[in-house]
Amino acid sequence: MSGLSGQVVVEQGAFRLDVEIEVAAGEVVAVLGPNGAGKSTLLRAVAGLTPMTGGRLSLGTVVVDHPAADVLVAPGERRIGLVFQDYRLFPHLSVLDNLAFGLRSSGVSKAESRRRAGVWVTRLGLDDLAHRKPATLSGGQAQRVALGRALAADPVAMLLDEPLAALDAGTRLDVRSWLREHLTDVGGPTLLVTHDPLDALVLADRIVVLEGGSVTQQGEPWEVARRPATRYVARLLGINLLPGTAAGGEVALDGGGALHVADDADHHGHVLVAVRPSAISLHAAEPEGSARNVWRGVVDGVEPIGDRVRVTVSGAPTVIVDVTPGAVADLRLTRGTELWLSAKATELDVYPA
Amino acid sequence: MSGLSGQVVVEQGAFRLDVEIEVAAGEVVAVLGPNGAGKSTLLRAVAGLTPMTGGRLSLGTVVVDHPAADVLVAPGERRIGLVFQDYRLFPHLSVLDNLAFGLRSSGVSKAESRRRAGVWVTRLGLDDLAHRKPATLSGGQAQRVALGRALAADPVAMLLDEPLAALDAGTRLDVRSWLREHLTDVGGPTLLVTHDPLDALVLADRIVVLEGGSVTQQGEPWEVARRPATRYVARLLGINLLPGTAAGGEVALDGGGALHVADDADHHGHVLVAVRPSAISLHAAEPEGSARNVWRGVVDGVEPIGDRVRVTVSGAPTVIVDVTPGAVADLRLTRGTELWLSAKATELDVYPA
Amino acid sequence: SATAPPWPVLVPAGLAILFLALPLLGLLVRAPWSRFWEVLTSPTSLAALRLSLVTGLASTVVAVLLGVPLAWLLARSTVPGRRFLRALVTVPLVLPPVVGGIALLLAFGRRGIVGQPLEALTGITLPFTTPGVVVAQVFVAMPFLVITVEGALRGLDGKLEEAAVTLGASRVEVFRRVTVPLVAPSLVAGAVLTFARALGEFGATITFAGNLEGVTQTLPLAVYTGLEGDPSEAVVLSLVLLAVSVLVL
Amino acid sequence: SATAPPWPVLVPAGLAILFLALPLLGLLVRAPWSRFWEVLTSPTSLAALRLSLVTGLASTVVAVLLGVPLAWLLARSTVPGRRFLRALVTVPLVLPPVVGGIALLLAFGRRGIVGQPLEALTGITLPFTTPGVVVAQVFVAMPFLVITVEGALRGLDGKLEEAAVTLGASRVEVFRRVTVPLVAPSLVAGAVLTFARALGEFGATITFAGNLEGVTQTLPLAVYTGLEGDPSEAVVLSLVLLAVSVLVL
Repeated sequence: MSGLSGQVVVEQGAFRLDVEIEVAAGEVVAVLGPNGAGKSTLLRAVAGLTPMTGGRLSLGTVVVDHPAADVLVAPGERRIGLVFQDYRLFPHLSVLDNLAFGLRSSGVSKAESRRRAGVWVTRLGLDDLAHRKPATLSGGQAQRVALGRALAADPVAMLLDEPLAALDAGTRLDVRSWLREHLTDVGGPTLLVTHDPLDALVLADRIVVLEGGSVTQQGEPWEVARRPATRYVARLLGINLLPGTAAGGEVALDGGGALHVADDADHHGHVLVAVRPSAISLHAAEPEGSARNVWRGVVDGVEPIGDRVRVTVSGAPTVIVDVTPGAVADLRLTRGTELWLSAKATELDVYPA
Repeated sequence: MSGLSGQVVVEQGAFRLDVEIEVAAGEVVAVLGPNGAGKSTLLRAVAGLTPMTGGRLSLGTVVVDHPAADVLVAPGERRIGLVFQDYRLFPHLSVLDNLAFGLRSSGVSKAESRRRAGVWVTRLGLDDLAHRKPATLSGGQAQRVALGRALAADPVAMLLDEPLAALDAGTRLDVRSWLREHLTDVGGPTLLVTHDPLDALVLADRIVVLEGGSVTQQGEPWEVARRPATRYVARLLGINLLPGTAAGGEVALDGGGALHVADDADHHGHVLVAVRPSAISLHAAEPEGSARNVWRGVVDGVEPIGDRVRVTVSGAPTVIVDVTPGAVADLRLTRGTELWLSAKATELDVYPA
Repeated sequence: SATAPPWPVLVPAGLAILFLALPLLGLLVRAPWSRFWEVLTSPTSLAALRLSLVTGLASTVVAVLLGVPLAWLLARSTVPGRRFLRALVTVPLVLPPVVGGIALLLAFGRRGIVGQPLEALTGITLPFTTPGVVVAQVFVAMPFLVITVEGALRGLDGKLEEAAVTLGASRVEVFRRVTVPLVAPSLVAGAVLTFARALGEFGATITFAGNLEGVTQTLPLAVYTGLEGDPSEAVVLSLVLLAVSVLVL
Repeated sequence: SATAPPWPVLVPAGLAILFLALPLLGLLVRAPWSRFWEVLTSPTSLAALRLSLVTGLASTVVAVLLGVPLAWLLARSTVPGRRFLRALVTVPLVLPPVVGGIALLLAFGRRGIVGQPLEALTGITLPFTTPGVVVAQVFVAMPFLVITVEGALRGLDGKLEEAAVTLGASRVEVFRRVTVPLVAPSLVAGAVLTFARALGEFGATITFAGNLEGVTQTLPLAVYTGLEGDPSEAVVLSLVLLAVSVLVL
């Protein structure tokens, strides 16, 4: 098995997708991005469902799409397994026959393809479901069958299009663990499209962030999680990202205000400052203490996030702050409440933009 | 204006609602509870839409429902304003005529009721909407009109049935602030039913927790938020609540395991220990340090909650822990991961059960 | 999924379109446009137009008076056997109208299970009379009204009425100021549908009420009769009915 | 919102129920049950039964052959004027069948815009022939098939076909192993509806094809004719048609 590599260019009206992609055999790359970033278009282009308008894409040593040279391998001949968000199981076929569909299509006899599909049924732990129709499956079961169907066709690469998006929270958890276990069954490159950062963090070896048709950040999961490069990633991870200019232990923020930073490293020029919302404190009066960064603000929004309450506070800088429900009750936080904010210099993460 | 008081008993099949209720004039009481706890039944009983099967309810000095004495005042004669979750605006009437509906029903002439409704339109800041039909309003606008319609009928008490539940997150914020401002226009008692703790924390003077037809906790918002008395409230606020038996600075937990507590107060007998999920740390190896409570666990679930990731860890005790996405990537947290937990004794809140 | 259709689809689909379009085109092309007004105002045509209008309106009124309470019963009450009643209402929709006519004869004909005692007691007979036309039309068209209004009443589900009650409105006020205005659009739609179906009624009418000019010869019957007498009359009256159909669409 | 209905609702609703139920009851009570088999196997009845069966099946086959491609065109392609085409398909649903018959005469009759050249070129005429009965039935009943199948094709929306392609299936395999099995249930339902509507067809048939025993006298026409000759025949054949209607429900 060998990797997936090349440059994918798709132009659709005013939208232009232009992505350099490189996925090694056995590697799982997550493509993370907002709706409309071109994630699905990228996947469809790799699968061959949407022809590329430029660039050149290779699967191993075979060029599968190269508009300039008029090369375009049909989707059915690429042997790329595709797992759809909405499962797309064949409702008139049993689970076993769904798994056998790919083999049947490649000319294997009915009996033999069923036998081989049966091996996959066992390997994926779907034995109890083998003779059921898709309509009787739960979402989680259906998505596992859908992955099995793609795997049973013996693909050279796997593409997963938001495989967990249609599942409820509890099921998502199960299927994510299951996926983590069985994505290793794919010998070839795997591309996983998602807008859920947790999918990317847990399942991928590498994360590619796609925004507006272009890659805006890529790296290993921990790297992306700690040091978001764009506003989108920061918001997705719920981190305050403040761009500014560093000089002499202080960062003058582009949006107004300044922050003392304690980093030993000497930062100069354009930097990004990442601050976790729980690293900022709120006070009814001006706080006295060790925090070196203190500023005033006005509450703009209050929303519950699990056991915390997320408060948006306008000021210089404007930040989101996570507090306990008790603090909401004490400070009677609602839109328009005026208060003080503080953040320790040691809680700020500073890195070059 | 005077208060709402009495005992509300409604039996519906196997379900029995039995609640002592006491709301002073001008006071806002939030009834917080899970689906099926009887919140809406309580509201409908107070409004007179569902007759009580027992107890006795007074509105000021008037007894409005007393089955034993065969007293039942019809809903239309109680002059209680009701705001429904689904707005229930009259689609064939303009906003102004919706607001005038209650006055018209009490015999005020068309012109005069419109004039008086116009006063409310201005007071509630709905001038731009006065001549529009409900179908053209957004959810937030509709709910503001619904409150206005109830207020314009000059009610002696107000009941709000999950007034924010049908709104999207952004709108909920606006309407919540707006409600906080205008609930003061109600001179009489106000009862607010909700399953969103934030509504209760921000809008209410007092919170009543209703579970399975009975009151399980009541108190001021900060009190309920800090020291949940039941598993439901704790889960709602995302706090670990561990019941146990205290003796000599240690609590033997009912569910297995024990915790050192640092509280100066000498606890004895049955107690509850509240631990915030962010007060617990996860470690790949046994931690060395100041935390006095250290135990082993296995990851059972991983879910994103805003900027944090909520990890359920089975052990003694089983707890939920909030960590950063970075930690998820570092520890490669997924179902089945074995790890160590630690919690400082000072982070535990202990109080009598 | 939108693709240019291949010829094995295009050819039969084109034939189907031609087959459905040509008759309507024929009606428009072969109509005696120059004599249109003259034919339309001939005594036979006028009698049929007048009779169709009168019976159609009468049928609609009867269908509203009987059908709205039935719709209410189906939508709002807990009467036993509602499933059976709903099936009963839909039978006339799928029953061939001629069979409906026979059934009406066996019930309300001079020897019918109701018609016989009716005539014996009051001397009233329905078949081959103008009221008989109305009976046939109501039987065939009322289900449209019942089903439309029932749907509207179900959609109403009592929540707005409840809101009105909490605002102090009495039962009568709730009905007058909330229920009626809300159901009105569906009632009108159902009545229009009923009127259109009554206007087009042929099989049940000719079977139960016969084809007597000025008494039971409604527009469709006049069209059928016109074929043997004055074909241009049939075409002109057909156009009138086509226009009504297209308007209802 | 479920309450016991007051009498101003119960009385008219009860009348409506009686009015709809009595005719069906009359049909069942007055049927000559003792002579049922004898009447059903009389030459006239048998001829009508056989003719209805043959023309009904033929109409269904024609409707499927022409209607499925049309449904495909409406559901899947980007042909201009699709809204107009869809309206064209629904017109026969609301058009009085007698008017449909007149329109068919003006198109396919001996002097029709297509029928005249057709006879001149090939000597073939349609009116008053058994194929003419099929033409009338197809015109009236095909829309049911088109609308049912179009709905199914829209529901299909190409996603499953796309999944099959990524699994390596060829265009022919996708059609045979995915598209056809998925549309089959709706196609059967549409065909049953079409067959039932064709069986009950009266107005268009009597207008376009006339009422010739053994040639164009289908069941509903035999019921109508039986009224003047042998009423028990009309009742027996009506019961056959009622049974078909109830089965389709």
